[in-house]
Amino acid sequence: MILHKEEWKSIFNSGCAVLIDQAEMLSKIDAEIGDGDHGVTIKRIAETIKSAVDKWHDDSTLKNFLENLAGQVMGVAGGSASPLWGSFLEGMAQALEDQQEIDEELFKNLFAKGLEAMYEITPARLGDKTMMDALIPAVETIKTSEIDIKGMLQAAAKAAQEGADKTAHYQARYGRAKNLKERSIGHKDPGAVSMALFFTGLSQGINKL
Amino acid sequence: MILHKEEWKSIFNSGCAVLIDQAEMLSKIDAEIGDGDHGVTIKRIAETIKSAVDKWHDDSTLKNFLENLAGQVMGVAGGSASPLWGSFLEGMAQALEDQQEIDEELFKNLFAKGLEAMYEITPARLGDKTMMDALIPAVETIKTSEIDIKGMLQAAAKAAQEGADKTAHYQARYGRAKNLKERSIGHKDPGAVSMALFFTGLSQGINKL
Amino acid sequence: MKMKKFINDPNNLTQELLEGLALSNQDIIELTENNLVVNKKLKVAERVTLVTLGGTGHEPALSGFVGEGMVDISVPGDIFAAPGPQKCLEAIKMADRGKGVLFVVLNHAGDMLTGNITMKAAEKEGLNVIKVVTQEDVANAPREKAHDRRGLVGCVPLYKIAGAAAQAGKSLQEVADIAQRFADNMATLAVAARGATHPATGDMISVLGEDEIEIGMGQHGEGGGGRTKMKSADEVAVLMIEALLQDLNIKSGEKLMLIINGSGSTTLMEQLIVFRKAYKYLEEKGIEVVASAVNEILTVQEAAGFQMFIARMDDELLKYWQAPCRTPYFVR
Amino acid sequence: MKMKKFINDPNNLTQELLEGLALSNQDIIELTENNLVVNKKLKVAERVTLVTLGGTGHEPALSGFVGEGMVDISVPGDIFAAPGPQKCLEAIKMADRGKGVLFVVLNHAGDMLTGNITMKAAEKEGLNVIKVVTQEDVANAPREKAHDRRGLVGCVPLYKIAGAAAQAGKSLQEVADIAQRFADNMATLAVAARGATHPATGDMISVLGEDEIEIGMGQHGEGGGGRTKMKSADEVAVLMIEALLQDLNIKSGEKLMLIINGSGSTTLMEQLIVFRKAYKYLEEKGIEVVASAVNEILTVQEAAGFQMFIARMDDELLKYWQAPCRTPYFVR
Ligand SMILES: Nc1ncnc2c1ncn2[C@@H]1O[C@H](COP(=O)(O)OP(=O)(O)O)[C@@H](O)[C@H]1O
Ligand SMILES: Nc1ncnc2c1ncn2[C@@H]1O[C@H](COP(=O)(O)OP(=O)(O)O)[C@@H](O)[C@H]1O
Ligand SMILES: [Mg+2]
Ligand SMILES: [Mg+2]
Ligand SMILES: [Mg+2]
Ligand SMILES: [Mg+2]
Repeated sequence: MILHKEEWKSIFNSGCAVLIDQAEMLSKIDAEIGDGDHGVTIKRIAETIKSAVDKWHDDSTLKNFLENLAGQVMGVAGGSASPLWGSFLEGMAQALEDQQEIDEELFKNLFAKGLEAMYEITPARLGDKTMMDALIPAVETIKTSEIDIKGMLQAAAKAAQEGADKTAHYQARYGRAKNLKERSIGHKDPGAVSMALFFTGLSQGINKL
Repeated sequence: MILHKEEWKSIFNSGCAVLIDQAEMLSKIDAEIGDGDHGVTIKRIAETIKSAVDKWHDDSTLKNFLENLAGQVMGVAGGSASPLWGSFLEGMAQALEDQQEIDEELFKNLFAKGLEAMYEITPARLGDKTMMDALIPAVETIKTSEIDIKGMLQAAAKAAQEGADKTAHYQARYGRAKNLKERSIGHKDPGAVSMALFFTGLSQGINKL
Repeated sequence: MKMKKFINDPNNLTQELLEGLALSNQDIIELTENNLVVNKKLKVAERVTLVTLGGTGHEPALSGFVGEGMVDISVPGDIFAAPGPQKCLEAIKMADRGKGVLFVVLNHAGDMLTGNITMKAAEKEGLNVIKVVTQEDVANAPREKAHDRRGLVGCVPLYKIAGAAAQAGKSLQEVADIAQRFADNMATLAVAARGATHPATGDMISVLGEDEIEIGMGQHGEGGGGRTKMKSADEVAVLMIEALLQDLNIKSGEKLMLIINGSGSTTLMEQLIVFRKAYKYLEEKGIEVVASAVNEILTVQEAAGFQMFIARMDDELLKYWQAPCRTPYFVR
Repeated sequence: MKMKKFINDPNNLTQELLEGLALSNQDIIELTENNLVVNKKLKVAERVTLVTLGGTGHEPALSGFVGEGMVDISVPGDIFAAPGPQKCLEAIKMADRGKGVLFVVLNHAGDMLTGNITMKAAEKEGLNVIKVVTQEDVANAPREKAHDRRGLVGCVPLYKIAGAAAQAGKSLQEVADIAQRFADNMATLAVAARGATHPATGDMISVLGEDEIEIGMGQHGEGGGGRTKMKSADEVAVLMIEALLQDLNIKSGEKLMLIINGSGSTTLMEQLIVFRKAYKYLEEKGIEVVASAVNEILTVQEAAGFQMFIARMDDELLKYWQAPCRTPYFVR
């Protein structure tokens, strides 16, 4: 399976649609251990991605597209989610040159580089109760997968979802929830939940192709 | 009838006792058309007078006593009542030289000079809904009276009381209540009420001699 | 709203806050034994000096503006209450450096009585004092009845201008004339959104409905203007600036000072938003803002709301407004 | 508590307040098209320059401290939110006058992420930038875990000191070392008495019981310390100053900066009363207060409470603190 531009577009759009749909829920769970605005920020990010997808010129490469998008996402006013998501997208762009078609190998590399960029920007790792708890398992699943892109995304979504669920048991070590100390236990991390939703959306998008 | 120092003392103390007794009520009626502190200020003034009476040295004249007292009353932190009462006392002092005994004539003059000092310090006159509505009739009664000091004070207390009662029908033209415009009608002026109470107290004091 | 303040014995509020002011500004002011707040450089001043009086509880006003180029001595009363005339007289004597004293009084009942008694006594003693009264609240009386108008934030820019004129070596009569000219050309309107609690009693000073504001509210929560439903910042700003312009009959081409003074809990964010609208409105009308301030200058505890102040400016007034000064809460 | 603010469209809060700031300080700052707040004298500066970033809604911080002697460019985000790294990068480039840029970041998740991404990009472009992080909240982590500590009011005196060092002609490394030395020797503790409402959503940011205070409250109402019953000003002051002294291990004979920063609706009266007690406590312990400020510096809307800040001072730091500066909300 090889992804072309048009396919990328609809996969991204599907990921964003799920986030926009669940924005209110995300703010609600952020209100429990954060400041209640995660849905607002995620919605802005998703809308930024959608509108960039719509305006994606024919002559611009995926690398160009991701680089510009990363910048726009980082500029989204709001919470910590913007620089984190922007860094992820920027990392992805670094896996590319001017390829217009993405095969399995490049697909794995895209996500791996995205995660690397996150590692550079945040010290949070598995168990710290952040979006990394969804992202790391998702990307690791993709990296080690032997099946096609569709299968990869399906497995990644499942892994991300499981990772997000587990955050309920953790005490937050980064982000606002950290200040609550033990009180943060018992609530899922909103950033992990939204990250898992995004992978679910991507996977739904590829299924519809 | 002639008043000596010891008699002055007990008359003043009696006036103050009534004010201290009614302080809470005075604050309550001030809360309706003013800022609710008239009782607090009046109580401080009364206590200032009482403690000056207690400390009145044998070798100091009534003039001295009143002059010092006027200064102390003016310095009482609080509302408008302090400079007004202080001015009245200062005016009284101006009627005196070094007399130690007060006869009817001097008694009349004392209050007349007190009122004159008030006229200089405030433009408020009868009907303006201030303490002047009690003070003016009281002093006028004393000035025109042909009976003894005891009778004067009794008549003055009655006149002051009537004057204070009438303030309920007036619209305030001075003091805080002025800003309420028509809304001030229907409430008695706290400063007039306290002034009337003071004369009542003085009169009670002289009765007990 | 229940009072929730960081205070100790309510009887010591004034004493303690003045101590804090003096301790945090030891290079600028000193506190005398009987609580006069004195410009440390007064001792060496060879000029007309400034004395003012007024209740506390309105910080930074009034004592926060004592220092070179503004007030030389402030005579603080207790919370919201005028001090006695003796203390004022004492302050005037202490302030007099041989060139006379300008005595600034805000038009509030207690302050005015104290001011008048003080002036009588000063005259008796042959002191060289001129009194200037600030009365610029357009809400509670028309301009023809200026003596009924309350003194609001306008006293503070007046201190600045008169203080600078004094520093420039003007005579007492000249300083008084300049101050009076400024006073005659100023206008303030206040709006309240939520009342304050009295720090000594804990009581609410005034109560407004959850969705109400009152334009024309006085310093201590006494009503005056009308109550209306909460409006947008821009609507309120336009309502207020229009009333002020009309009061002073300001025309296109004139130059103004524009001040937004926060009452206590209205944020600087809001004050800046309101300032912006008033400024733009004036710009559209061809009226130039040549001097401005946006800050908490004269507050009423934690009241929500603000005062909008304008004054007609000329080159001389502007020069004095811009002159250097150094006080705890106004430095230039 | 229902929100009652003088605002317009909640989406325009930042834009409008920055316009107000620029219009009321036209001689000091200008607002660029993309909302950078820039020192008007930056153009002619031949020295190290200062850039900082942070959310709005905390006025006068941060943009109210842009001007000669403090910050050269502030990069405001939206209400309580960090700006994007692009704008920061742009600001750094614009600020650089050939002597390098000190980039001051407060330790808050969003600000730090933006700061880190900005630094990566700046390195890539070969810009001469050093980043200094302020993290002085003693409430939410021990000193050994300083990277977990929140940045509170301490950034503002740091701007002042670093800005003065830059004006004195120090090199970028020297300015950064001075700023870092100051940062390493500062400590803040916050106390909250009543929460604020978020101006964009109208929601309460944090809710405290009618008779409760929380010592160790964060900037946006995130808890941290413990809740206790309301105490007297003196009790709170002593609790807080003791925690701060212990954190920095301050000994008798040392010299301190002491700042009381009002959160919004706590009056200056209260702040002065608290300052007084902390000052006297230090005096008794033989610790000298050589620098101080009592004011609303970094607020959280109409929250009630204050931050108490101390910093260990030496002669060089003191010299820079006392040097002249001119910004909208801090002039010396
Ligand atoms: N340092 C960090 N590293 C990784 N993820 C983080 C970090 N800080 C915060 N997050 C994530 O961001 C989420 C909160 O996002 P958002 O509500 O948009 O930001 P804010 O907390 O600034 O309001 C958290 O749930 C967490 O997943
Ligand atoms: N200008 C004035 N002339 C005469 N009496 C006045 C004047 N102003 C106020 N008063 C009197 O003072 C009373 C209020 O006293 P008080 O409550 O002590 O002062 P404040 O209004 O300053 O709180 C009023 O009820 C009125 O009788
Ligand atoms: Mg959040
Ligand atoms: Mg947020
Ligand atoms: Mg009263
Ligand atoms: Mg009163």
